[in-house]
Amino acid sequence: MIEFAVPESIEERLQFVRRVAQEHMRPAARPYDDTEHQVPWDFVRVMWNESLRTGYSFRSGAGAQANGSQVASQTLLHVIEMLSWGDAGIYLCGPGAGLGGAAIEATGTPEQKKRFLERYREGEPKWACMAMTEPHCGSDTAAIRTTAVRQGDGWVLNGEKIFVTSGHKALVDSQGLMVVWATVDPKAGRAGMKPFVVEAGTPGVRVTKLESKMGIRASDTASVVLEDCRLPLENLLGQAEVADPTKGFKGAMATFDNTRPSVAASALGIARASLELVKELLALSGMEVRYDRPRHLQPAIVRDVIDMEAQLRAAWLLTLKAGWLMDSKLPNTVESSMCKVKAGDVVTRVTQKGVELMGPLGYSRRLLLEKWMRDAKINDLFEGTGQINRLVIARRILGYSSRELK
Amino acid sequence: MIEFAVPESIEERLQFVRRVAQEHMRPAARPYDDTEHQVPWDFVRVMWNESLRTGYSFRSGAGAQANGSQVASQTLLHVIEMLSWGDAGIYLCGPGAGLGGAAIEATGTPEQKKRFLERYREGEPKWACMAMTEPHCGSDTAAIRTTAVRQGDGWVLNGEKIFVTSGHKALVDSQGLMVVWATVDPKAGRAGMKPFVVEAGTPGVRVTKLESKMGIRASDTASVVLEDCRLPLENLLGQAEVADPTKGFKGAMATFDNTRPSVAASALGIARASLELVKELLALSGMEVRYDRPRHLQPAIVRDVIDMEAQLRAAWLLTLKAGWLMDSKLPNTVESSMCKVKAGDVVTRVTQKGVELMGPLGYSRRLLLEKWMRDAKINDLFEGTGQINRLVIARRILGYSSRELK
Amino acid sequence: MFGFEPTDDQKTLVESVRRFAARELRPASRAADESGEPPARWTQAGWELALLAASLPEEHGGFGQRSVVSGALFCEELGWGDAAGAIALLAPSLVAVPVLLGGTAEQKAEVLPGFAGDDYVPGSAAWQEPRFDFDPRVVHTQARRENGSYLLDGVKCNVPYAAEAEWMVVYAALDGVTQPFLLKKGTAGLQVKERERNMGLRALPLYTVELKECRVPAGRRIGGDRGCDVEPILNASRVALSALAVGVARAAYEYALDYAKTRHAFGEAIAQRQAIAFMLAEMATEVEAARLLVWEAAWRLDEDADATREACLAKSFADDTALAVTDRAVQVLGGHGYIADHPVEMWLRNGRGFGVLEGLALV
Amino acid sequence: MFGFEPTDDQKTLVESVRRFAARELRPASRAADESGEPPARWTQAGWELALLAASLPEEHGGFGQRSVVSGALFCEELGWGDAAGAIALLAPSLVAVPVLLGGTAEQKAEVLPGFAGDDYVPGSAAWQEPRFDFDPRVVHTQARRENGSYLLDGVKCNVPYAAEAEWMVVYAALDGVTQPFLLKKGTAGLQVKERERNMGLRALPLYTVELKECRVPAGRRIGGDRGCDVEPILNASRVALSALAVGVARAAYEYALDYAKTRHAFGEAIAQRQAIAFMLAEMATEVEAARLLVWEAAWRLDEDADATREACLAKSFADDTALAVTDRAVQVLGGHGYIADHPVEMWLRNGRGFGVLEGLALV
Repeated sequence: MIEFAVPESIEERLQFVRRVAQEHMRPAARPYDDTEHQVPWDFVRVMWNESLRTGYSFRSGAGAQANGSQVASQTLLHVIEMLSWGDAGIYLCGPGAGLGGAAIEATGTPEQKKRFLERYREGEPKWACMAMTEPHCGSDTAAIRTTAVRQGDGWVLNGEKIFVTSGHKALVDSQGLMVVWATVDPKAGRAGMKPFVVEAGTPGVRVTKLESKMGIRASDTASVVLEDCRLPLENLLGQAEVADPTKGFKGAMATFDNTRPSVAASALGIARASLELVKELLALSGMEVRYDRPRHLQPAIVRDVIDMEAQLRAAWLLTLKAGWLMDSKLPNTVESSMCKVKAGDVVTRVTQKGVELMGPLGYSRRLLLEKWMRDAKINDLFEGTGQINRLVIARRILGYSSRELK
Repeated sequence: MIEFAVPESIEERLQFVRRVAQEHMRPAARPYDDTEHQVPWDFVRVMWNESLRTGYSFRSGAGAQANGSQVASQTLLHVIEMLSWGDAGIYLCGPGAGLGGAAIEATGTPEQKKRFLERYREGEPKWACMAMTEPHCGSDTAAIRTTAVRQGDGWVLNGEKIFVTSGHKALVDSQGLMVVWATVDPKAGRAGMKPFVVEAGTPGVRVTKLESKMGIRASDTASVVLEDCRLPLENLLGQAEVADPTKGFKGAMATFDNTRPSVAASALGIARASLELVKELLALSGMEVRYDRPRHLQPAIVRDVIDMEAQLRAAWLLTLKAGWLMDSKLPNTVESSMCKVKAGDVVTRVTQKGVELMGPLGYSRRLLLEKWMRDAKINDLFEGTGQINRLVIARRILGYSSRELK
Repeated sequence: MFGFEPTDDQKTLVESVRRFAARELRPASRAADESGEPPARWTQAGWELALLAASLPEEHGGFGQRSVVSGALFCEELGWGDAAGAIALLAPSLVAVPVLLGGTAEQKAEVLPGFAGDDYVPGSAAWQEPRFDFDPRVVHTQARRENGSYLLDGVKCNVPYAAEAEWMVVYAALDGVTQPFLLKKGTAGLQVKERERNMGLRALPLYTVELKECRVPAGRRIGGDRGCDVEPILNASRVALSALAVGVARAAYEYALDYAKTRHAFGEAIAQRQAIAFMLAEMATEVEAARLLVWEAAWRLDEDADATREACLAKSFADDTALAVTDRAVQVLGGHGYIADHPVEMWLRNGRGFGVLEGLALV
Repeated sequence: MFGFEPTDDQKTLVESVRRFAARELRPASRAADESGEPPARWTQAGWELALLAASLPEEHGGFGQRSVVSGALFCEELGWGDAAGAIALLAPSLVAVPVLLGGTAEQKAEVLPGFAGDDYVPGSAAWQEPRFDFDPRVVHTQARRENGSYLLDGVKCNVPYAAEAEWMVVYAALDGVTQPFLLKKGTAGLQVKERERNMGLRALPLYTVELKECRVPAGRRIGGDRGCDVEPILNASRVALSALAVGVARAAYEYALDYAKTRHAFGEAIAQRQAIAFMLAEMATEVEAARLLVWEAAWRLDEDADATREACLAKSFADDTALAVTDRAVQVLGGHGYIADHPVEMWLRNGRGFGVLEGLALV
């Protein structure tokens, strides 16, 4: 059936999240932007405790899935949208298994899931991270140079990873872990790429740098060096399926299908925040947004707001559909990339325009509009740039391989 | 020196052209759109007679060049802009050597120029055309299949050409000619491509179809079949330079450098017509365009007009610069493609928006706005689509060959 | 809950409308555009789909209930087939829907059964006026009371089937508020003027209509003395036209996709170059996005929720999408997109219509 | 005639400014953004270029004549180096240009020589106000006459060098018309409030300024009793800011071009893919187009022709170009565009400034 009612279970979840966004995120947004890389412990503890209390992971939606929820992905998207409406940088500091956990869920054996993920349901706040990108390669994940060599009863990893979101929190600030992609056979390309779990405290792993970023400055983006880092054999994720050489990489791609709508949702939370503030400021000066007037006869600023609302809503519905497909156990690769592309475009446009429309107020750090514009841009860059995701869509709709459409 | 004053010699030339546009083109615009492929003889005779009288070719600017004018290309661009402001479809029916003539100018020997071009300075109105595209290939000119085989003291041509602008006028309605590109060595790719001159009345050449088009419907777009079409040896253009195998193709490309700004100018004449009418209609209803007001506080329709004016002027200045470079004997490949890309985008946007802003008036065939939108679109398609011209720019700014950037 | 899948009944409906669009509308589309007349088959065979009857209650000769979501679904399919044909086929709704939404019991009884029969009977609406700042909520055609009836004065444009229609709904301002009036064929003072000639949708028989002291009995004001709120009618128009726009855009996208895969240049299919491939990816995304906005607005209308914002956003987005996607389709085809051998130039002309039309189709 | 080539003198000027931009502005750009202070070298070494002195007449200590075209040329180079540094270096013109354009002979004699000396002396202008609908022609700061002097009241934002400047030009509405007034450092009632913190241009010392019954002698109204038309000053601002915007856009384009040629992915340089290559082609085109619009507006000003339309169009286009091109540069660099290791994220923050700033630089 075609319907658009927010399910009650989501509304309930959102009540808590909305309160956190208003009380623990918005007031902290500016200070954590000014002082890069501080851990927002207040927010972290609130989220962690609620996670422990309810068994629901605000990073991966894990608890809902376990409870057999029919709307687990859709719930998560709503949660992420609302938290990012609160503050996207602080949202990314949310404790839990996050991206790394998603990879373990997607590719790990039952034993691995238990061994690595149980920590996220007890004790102190912890993070997990995923290390894929290397200095010389961005989206070209097949070019990874970090090596994993079998030595006796373990693996030895060497290499450098960059752009590891929450790397410092996972490896230094908590007893978390990192899922790191390395090649067991540099000549094999993608087929040789495997995911390994590196736990905090493992000798040979070191956070070497935190990037200074344009936005989402509360979030840490780490460089991690692996130097003769020894791991037990069973830290290779999903080693049971090693028979299929492409499995490892496909696992990673499946992870992206899951996470791209999440990035889209985060983007759209920022866009909504921006649009709402612009409308508030307009209302203060007596400018009313009327939807049913001929659009070209409105003041330009009002037509812009209406256009942005349409774009925002369109992107949000695409995102919801990608989540609904996942909840319905239907393939969603195209839809995931579509919502990511659209949300990346929309949040960039909405927040850049939001600053412009509000003139000196928009440009000033007294309001959050300028921060939202800086936060927004990451969403068109990470988890595949807009260009990479267009490529994914194009290949699917055309039925082309990556060789046929480069 | 940096300056932007329209030279007096151009102003003088424009006086005649403006009058023709107002008196002979605008009133005829709708009828010749309604009845496709009629020759607008009134306009043709006026232009032809003036050409004979002044020695100035309104299609190629040839007379001005011969007179040693320092602004021959710039004059031509102004002329084309004004004629297209009158009517782009009728402008394309203008008699004279046109595109075919430009190719002869660019690649012919002095004897060939005399033999083929003298007809455009005497007698009845005549046209010339250029035949490049074939059914299976658009911009991929290296894939041309029309063959020219040396037989005794001549060439024998076989093949089919499409999208020959003014093909019917050049070959059927007048004693004109067609420059046709054929390969003398199908295995040689571009190196084998040569331009030949086919005169009206040559046995073996036949106009087989006139395209029914979205716009510029006064202009004929012909399909031409060559069947064992015998030509004298000396109808191969520029055979003196046959030593350099790439010369022929480079000649064609040089022709494009010359003609792309002309297409841009034509596009911008249409855009100006559209914008002027929109402003007139706005003024009638009392809406004033004020440039010095904050743009977002204007009525949306006024901001659109201002945006369109800025875009139009920008594209026009790019076009003028490409012409100025040519007049200054400086390379202008990048600038030619830049102005073509920009003008193609601008005229598409301005005319599409013009229809929209004027609502039912814009959509109705009572006004010319809808026609201008239809006429406009060709400018983003012929003489290299917007995509092909982006490729040309990109290769140049990156210093890439066509192998490095496909 | 959220849901993005039509019901089984809706799927069946979509299937049959798609078949009709592919078999009847598409093949005759170019010829109709050139001749300026919709072929009789379009409305005859189309009427057998019983799209309108399915949304009228049994007491008025129908066999169902109005579902705007279903309407959005079949409109997309019709638009995919041919926008002019779609509007022609839906013309009876121009009368039936306002009466259904706002009419008195007497008006429903008088008017609706005539549109629930076995044969297509054209209806008409005179809403749009020839001015760039046309606002359907603030029309310039005036209605005034005189001796227990209404006198209408004004000029309307783009009135479909103005001459043939049994009924025409005329929108006029009464005390400054736009109100619909039911006019019977041949009402004195209602003058059908020249046939409209537009850039696109040329198969549609549209006319300029002049109203000069055109007298309408009091009982023919839709909703009777209390009149009727035009907002639901406008929303029905917004959803219908947006869904048609999505259909046109989808048609152009699909055509360009196929063409780009089969057309070769520089040694490979043109779709194998990013410039073309990315255009197609963006077209696909915009079509899907527009469709979801239309669905949401339609769903809200079916839920009796306030839907004006959603319907306006959907229309604005779908209008832009129809233009942008049909324009890109022409671009993908290059010079071939400009000529009548392919339908995309026609779709661009039709697609441009959506940003300028109001009230020309209702669901 | 049309001409698109600077004179030899202008080429020499551009060369030297470009050298300064490359040697002084660029290398210190990131550090200045982070520290919030323009390095002293910027204004010291920059002052040696004598850009302002070259546009002041000899009688007032200068050695030339104002040429807006030359101004546009050097502004582009300065903007290419660093927009904040450019505005800092040009701050003296905020006082000198209005006095030159509209001042009385006495005002010129009093003020101009101070800005023609060997040392950089900051000037300041208080024009912008903290409201989204700020209109430089309709300011909300009020001026009223009292006892042969003027009293100013209002709040200004983004006032450069508010504390240090010897002179500040304050724009206030007198009888509803915006007029510039010359305020000396330390004028009572002129309160310099907190340092502005903006998204970009962070190296610029900008302040909020409050005027409370701030008394200005009658002779300090620029133009004296008859006042002065602010339109030429606004046009000087439009051209200067547009030219700076072009410079920022060009910097971002060039950086992205170089990066795309050296960065490899999927076996080749990323510039070898159409998606990236076409972005670069469009960036190059927009930068060139914006530049030509700026040149034309500048030329018209030098010709004493009406230039408001051209200057407004140039500013609107250049504002958009600065944003679009810097945004695309970040996009070309991908994740690397988002971090401080590369300047493009800073240029995007600076680039966004142009659409929201007025009156912050004059030529």
